[in-house]
Amino acid sequence: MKDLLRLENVTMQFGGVVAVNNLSMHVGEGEIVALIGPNGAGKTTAFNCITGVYEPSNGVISYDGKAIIRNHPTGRMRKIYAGQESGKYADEKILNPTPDEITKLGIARTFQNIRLFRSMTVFENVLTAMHVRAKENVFSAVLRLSWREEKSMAEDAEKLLEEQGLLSHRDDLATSLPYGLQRRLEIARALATRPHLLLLDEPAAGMNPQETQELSAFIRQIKERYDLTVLMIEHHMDLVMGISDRIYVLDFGSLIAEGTPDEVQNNQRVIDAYLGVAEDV
Amino acid sequence: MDRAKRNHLIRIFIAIAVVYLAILVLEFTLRPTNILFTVLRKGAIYSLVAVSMNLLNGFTGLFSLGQAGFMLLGAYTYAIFTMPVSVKESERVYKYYECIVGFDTGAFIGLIAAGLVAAFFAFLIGLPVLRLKSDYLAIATLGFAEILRAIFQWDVLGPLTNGANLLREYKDLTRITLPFTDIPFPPTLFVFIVVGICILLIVLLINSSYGRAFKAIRDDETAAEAMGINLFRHKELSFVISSFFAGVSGALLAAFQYTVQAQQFKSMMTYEILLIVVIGGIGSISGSCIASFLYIALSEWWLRGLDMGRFLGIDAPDLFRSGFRRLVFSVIIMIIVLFFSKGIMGDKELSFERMKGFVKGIGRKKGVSK
Amino acid sequence: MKKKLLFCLVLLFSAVMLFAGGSSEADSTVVKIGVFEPASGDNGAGGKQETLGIQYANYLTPTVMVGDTEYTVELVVADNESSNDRAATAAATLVNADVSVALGSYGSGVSIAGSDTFRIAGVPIVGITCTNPQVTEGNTHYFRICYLDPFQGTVLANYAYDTLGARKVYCLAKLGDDYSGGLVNYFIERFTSLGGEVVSETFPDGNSDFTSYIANAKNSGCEVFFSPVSTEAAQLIINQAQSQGLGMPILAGDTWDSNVILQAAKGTDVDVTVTTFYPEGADPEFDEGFKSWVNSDSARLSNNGGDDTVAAVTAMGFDAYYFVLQAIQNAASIDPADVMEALWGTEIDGVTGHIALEQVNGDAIRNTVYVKHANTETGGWDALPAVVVD
Amino acid sequence: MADFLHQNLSYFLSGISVGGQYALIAIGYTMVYGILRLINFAHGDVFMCAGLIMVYLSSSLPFAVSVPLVLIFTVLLGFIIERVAYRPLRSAPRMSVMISAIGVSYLLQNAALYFTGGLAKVYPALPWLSDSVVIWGATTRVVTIVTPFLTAALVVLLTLLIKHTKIGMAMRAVSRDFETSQLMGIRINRVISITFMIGSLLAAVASLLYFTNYASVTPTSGSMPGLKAFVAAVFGGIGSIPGAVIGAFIIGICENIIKGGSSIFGIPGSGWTTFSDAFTFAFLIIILIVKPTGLFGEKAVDKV
Repeated sequence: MKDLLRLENVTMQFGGVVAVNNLSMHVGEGEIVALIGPNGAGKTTAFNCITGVYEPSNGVISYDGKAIIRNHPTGRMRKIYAGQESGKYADEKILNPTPDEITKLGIARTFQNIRLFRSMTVFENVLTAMHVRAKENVFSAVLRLSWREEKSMAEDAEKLLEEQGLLSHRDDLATSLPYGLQRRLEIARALATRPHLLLLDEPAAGMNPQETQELSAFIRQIKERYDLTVLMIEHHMDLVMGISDRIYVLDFGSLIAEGTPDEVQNNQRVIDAYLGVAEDV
Repeated sequence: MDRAKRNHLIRIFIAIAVVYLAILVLEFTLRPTNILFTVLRKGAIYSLVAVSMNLLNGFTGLFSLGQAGFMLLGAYTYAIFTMPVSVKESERVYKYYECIVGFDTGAFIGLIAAGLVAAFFAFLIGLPVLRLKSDYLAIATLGFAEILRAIFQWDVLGPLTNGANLLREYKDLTRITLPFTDIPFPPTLFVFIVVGICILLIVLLINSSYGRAFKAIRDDETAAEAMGINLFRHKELSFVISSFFAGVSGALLAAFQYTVQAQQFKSMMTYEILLIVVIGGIGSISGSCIASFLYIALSEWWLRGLDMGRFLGIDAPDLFRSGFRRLVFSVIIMIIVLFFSKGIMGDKELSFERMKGFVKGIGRKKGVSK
Repeated sequence: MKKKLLFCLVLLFSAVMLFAGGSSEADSTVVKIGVFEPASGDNGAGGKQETLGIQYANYLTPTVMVGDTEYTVELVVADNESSNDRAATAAATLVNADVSVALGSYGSGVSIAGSDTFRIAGVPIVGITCTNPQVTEGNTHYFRICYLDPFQGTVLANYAYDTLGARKVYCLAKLGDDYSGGLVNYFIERFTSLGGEVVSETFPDGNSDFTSYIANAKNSGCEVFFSPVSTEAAQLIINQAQSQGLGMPILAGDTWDSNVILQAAKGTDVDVTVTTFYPEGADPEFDEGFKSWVNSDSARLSNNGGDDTVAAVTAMGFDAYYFVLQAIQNAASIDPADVMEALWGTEIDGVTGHIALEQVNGDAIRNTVYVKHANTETGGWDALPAVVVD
Repeated sequence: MADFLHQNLSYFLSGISVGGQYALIAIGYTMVYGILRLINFAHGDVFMCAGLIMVYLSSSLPFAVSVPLVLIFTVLLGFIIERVAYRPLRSAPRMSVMISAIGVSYLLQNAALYFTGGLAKVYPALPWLSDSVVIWGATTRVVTIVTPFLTAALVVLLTLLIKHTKIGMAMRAVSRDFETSQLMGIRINRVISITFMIGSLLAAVASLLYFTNYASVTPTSGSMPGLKAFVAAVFGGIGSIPGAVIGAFIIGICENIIKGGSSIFGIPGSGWTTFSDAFTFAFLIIILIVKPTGLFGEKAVDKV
C-alpha cells in the first residue's frame, strides 16, 4: 500500500507557542485514519497545515509521493524557533501553496464549525464546489458558450445530492437545514471537488449516538463509492474505534501514540493524556 | 419546471422590450430637452455603475470605494478617443497644450476602450490592494481613486489629458450616429441599449459558475478557498470586470454631460453610488437599477422645486431657497437608511411573482382599512 | 409591511410629481429669462451678487414690449453649484422651463460645461462675467458682455511689470479651474514676453492651507503675488498672507472685486490690487438705487455679503438684463431662435459702458479695465486710474 | 542642516500645526473604530459643524462664553448622531452602519449648505491665538505653536483616562470583545456614547485651532481634514491612539513638504503641488501593502 499523504517533522509555531511539534505521520491509499487527542492538542492546526491555511514553520508534507508543502524557519522565526529539526530542510526550496491549490491536487476538507455558503441553496453549495474542476473561462461562462459543461455540472451536483439523500432539500437555503444534514451537506460539498483524500474535522460533533452511527456507515459508504482515503479528527470514540484503520494521538502538539484502535486504546500515555495523570509531588 | 422557467424568461423579455419601445416612442414625441430624458439617461448610467459596484460589494464581498476613479478613467478615455482630430489640433479644447493623440474613433470603440483602460488599471491596482481586507481595502481603493484624479490633473500629462481643464466636443450623445450612416442615434435609447447589454452581461456572469464562486467568497473566504476557489484570482477577476463596466459607465456619463473634467470624480461620487447600491439592496441587481432611477429622479427632478421657491404648488421662496432640495434629499436618505436598512429589494430580485404578491398585499391592506 | 408602506409612498409621490411637473401651464404674455448662476460652492458669493444685479434690473423693469404686446419678464433661477458636473443639469432645468434666453454664469468653467445643453436646445445665453475665451469660441449661441482673459491678463501683466515694477511674480491658480488657470496662463504669456520671470503653482480643490504657497512665494524671491482665484480661497489667502507676513502686493482679477475681499483685508496690512469691470461711483444713480433696494430686504443684504457695497458683477448683471431685454425687443419675438438672431446686433449703453458685440464669437467690444486697490482702513475700494487699451 | 531647517521653518511649522489638528480629529476616528468597527464618515463634518457653531455663537456672545458653548454643543451633536443614526443599527450589518455614517455626513453638509446659504463664513479671530509671532525668522500665528503642545497634553490626558478610569477600562474591554463585555455587565451603549462625546470634544478643539489658522468655514471644510485624519488613523493602525497621533503628524508634515517641494528641494515646476493630497494616499497605500494593519495595528487572526 503506498502512502497518499505523508507528513515529516511538521512543526507549526505561532509566535512562541508551538501548536504542532515535529509531527510525522502517513496515510496510506484507501485507509481511514483518525487523528485524536484532547482539546487544544493541535489536531485542527495540523489539518490547516495540510490544507494550506497555515504555512508550517518547519517540515514537509507530501501528497502522492510528491512534496507539496515544505518550509524551514526563516526571518524572525529562525531566532524564536522552538521545535526540532530546524536545519533539516534549510537548503530545500520553500513550497507554500494556497488552500485552493491543495484542493486542486485532490484534497478536500470539512470544517469543525460548519462553514457552508450562507446565502446559497443546498444545490448551489454543491455546484459551487464543482467550479474548481470546470474548464470554462470567464468569457465562455458569461456568453453561455460552455452551457454543456454547466449542464453536466448541474447534473453531477444533483446526482451527488441524491446519493447523500439531500435531493429533497435541493432548493432550501443551506443554513436552514437541521444540524446533521448541514454536516452531511458539507461532506457532499467536499466530495463535489472530486477529491482522493478527504479530511473530516469532527464530523460527528454535536450528533446524538444514533446520528453518529449513521455517520459511521455513511463515511464507509462514500469511501467505497468514491474510492477515497479518509483522514479525520474526531472525539466520538465509538466512531473512531469503529471505522478507523489506524489512529494517531496528539497531545500538546506532539504525537504520543499511533497504531490500530486496539493498540491505541491500551496505550498508557493515551489514557493519561485523556484522563489526566496524577503527578508526583 | 423548465417550462415555467421559459415562460418567466419570455415575460421578462417582453417587459424589457416594452420599456425600450416606450423610450423610443418618448424620444419621438417629447421635446429632446425634456427633463425626463435627463433623468432617464443619468438614471441608466448610474444603474450601470451601481450594478458594477454591487458586483464587487454585494456579490463578491469586496468593500471597494474606487468606483469614481474607474469612471474617471473611462470618461477620459472615451473623450480622448472620440474627440475628432480636427478639434484636437485646433485651439478650442487643448488650449495650453499640444494634443499628442493623433487619431479619433467612433463612439462604440470609444466605449470599449474606456472599459478596457479602466479594467487594465484595475488589474494593476488590484495586484497590491486586493490582498487587503475589508476597511483597509476600502480606504486603499479610495486612495487610488484620489491618486488617479491627481494624475489626470497633472500638468505634465497635459498633452494627453488637457491638464486639469475640461474636455469637450467629443462624441457626446447628440453626436452619436447609427452605424455607417449620418442619422443621429436616439440618445436615450442609445444609453439604454448600452446599459442594457452591460447589465445583461453582469447578470449572466453572476448566474454562471464564476458568479457562484464570487458569492462563495463573499459568504466565507476560508470555505471558498477550501473548495478550490483561488481567492486572489477571483477577486481580481471581479475587480477587473466591475471596473470595466464602471469605465463604460464613465464613458457614458462623459457622453451624457457633454464635458468632462477630472475634478468631478471625487470620493463623494463613490459614496453616492454606494448609497444607491445600499438603498436598492446589497446583492440585488434590480434593486440597484430601481434605486438609481429613484435617486436621480428625486435629486434632479422631483425635488428641484424646493430650490426654486415653488414646490407642489406651494410658494415659499424664503423656505424653498437654494440648498433646501439637498437638505430634504439627505433627510429622505437618512430615513431610508435607518428604517429600511435592507434597502428596497433586500438581496432579492424583482419578479412578476413578487410584484403580483405585492399588488395583492396592497389590495388586502386597503380591504382591511375599509 | 414597512417595505410596502415605502413602496406606496414612492408610488404616490411619483404620481403627484408627474402631475405637478406637467401642470406648469405657460401664461401667454410671460417671457422667461433663465438665470444660470452659482448660489453655492466656491463661487456662490459672486454668483449671488451677479444674480442680485439681474433681480434689481428686473425689479426696475419687469416688462418688455414684444412687438405690440407687453410681456411680463419672469426670472427662472437655477443654481449650478459652482460645479462643472452640476452645470449640465442646472442648464437642463432652465431649458426645460422654456426660457427664451439665459444669463450667466459667474465662473467660466460652469459656463463651458453648461454651454452644450443650451446649444442643443437652441437657447441663447449671455455670459456676464465669464472671461475665459473658450466660453464663446466656436459657437453661435453663447454671447458675452465682458472683456476676455487675454485682455485682462495682458493688462494685469503690464500693471505688475510697469506700475509695480516687478520682475518676478508668483502665480497661484486653482487646479481644474478654467478661470484662474486661463487668466494665469495669459498673464504668464505677457509677463514673460515683457522679460519678467514667473513661478507658477496650483492648489487642489478643498485646500485651505495656503501657508506653504505663501512661503514658496517668499522663498523664491517673488515681488508680486498673483492669484486670481475664487473669493472663497481669496479670503483664506489674505488671512494667511497677513499672519505669515507675505510682504508683497497681491494682484488679482475681477473675481476679487467683492466685499468678501474687503472684509478680509480690513484692518490688515495686506496690499490688494484688482482689475474689474465697474468701479463703484461711476454711475451714482445706479449705485444709490441698488443700495436702497438691497437695504430694504435682509435676504438681499445677506446675498450681497452683508453690506451694500456695489460689486462690479452686480453692475454687469444689471446691464446684462437690459441687454437681453433689448434683444427681445429687437427680435419682437420670444422664440429663442429669434432672440439668438437679434442678440448679434444688439447694443445698449449700460452702467458699465457701451455694450456691443463683435461678430465672430459674440464677445463684447471692450477696451477699458478698471483698477481698484483695497483700502485696509476704511474697508472700501480706492479707484486707481483705469487702463484703456486701444 | 540648521540652515536648511531655518530656511524652511515655516513649512515645518505649518506641518506640525496641521498635523496636531489632524491628530485631534483622527483620535475620534480611531476610538470609534476601535469600539464599533465603524468608519465614522460623519466625523469630519462634526468638525465642520463645530466651526460653524463658533461662527454663529461668536457673532452675539463674547469668546469666554462662546468657546465653552461650542465644545458643549459639539459634544451634544456627537451624542445625538450616535443616538439617532448609529444606535438603531447596532445589530444591522456593518455596511448599513457605514452607509448611515455617509448619510449623516451628507445631511450635515447639506444642512450647513442650507443655513449658510452656500457662502463661506469668516471664522472669528480668537484673541491671542490668532496673533502673529516671529519665531527664528518665520512669521506665524500663536496657534501654530500652541497646537502641538495642546495636542500632546490632550493625548496624555486621554491616555490616562483610558488607562486608569473605570470608563476607560470599559472602553478597552468593549474594543477587545464587544459581546463578552456586554455579558460582563458593561453598559455598552453608555461606553459608546461617551466615546462619541470624547471624539466630538476633540474635534471641537481641533476646529478651534484649525479655523483660527484657516479662517473660513464652508459646508465642505470638514471633508478634506476629515479624510486626511482618517488616513492618519489608518496609517497609524486604526484603533490605536498613539498610532493615529503619530500618523497625523507624519501626514501633516509630509503634506507641507510636498507643497513646498519646489522651494525646499530647489526643484522648479508646478507638478508637485498637484499631488499634495494624492501623496497622502500614496503613502498610505505603501504602508498598507508593507504592513496591512498600519504602523501600530494589531494583526487579526482568522480562526478556522
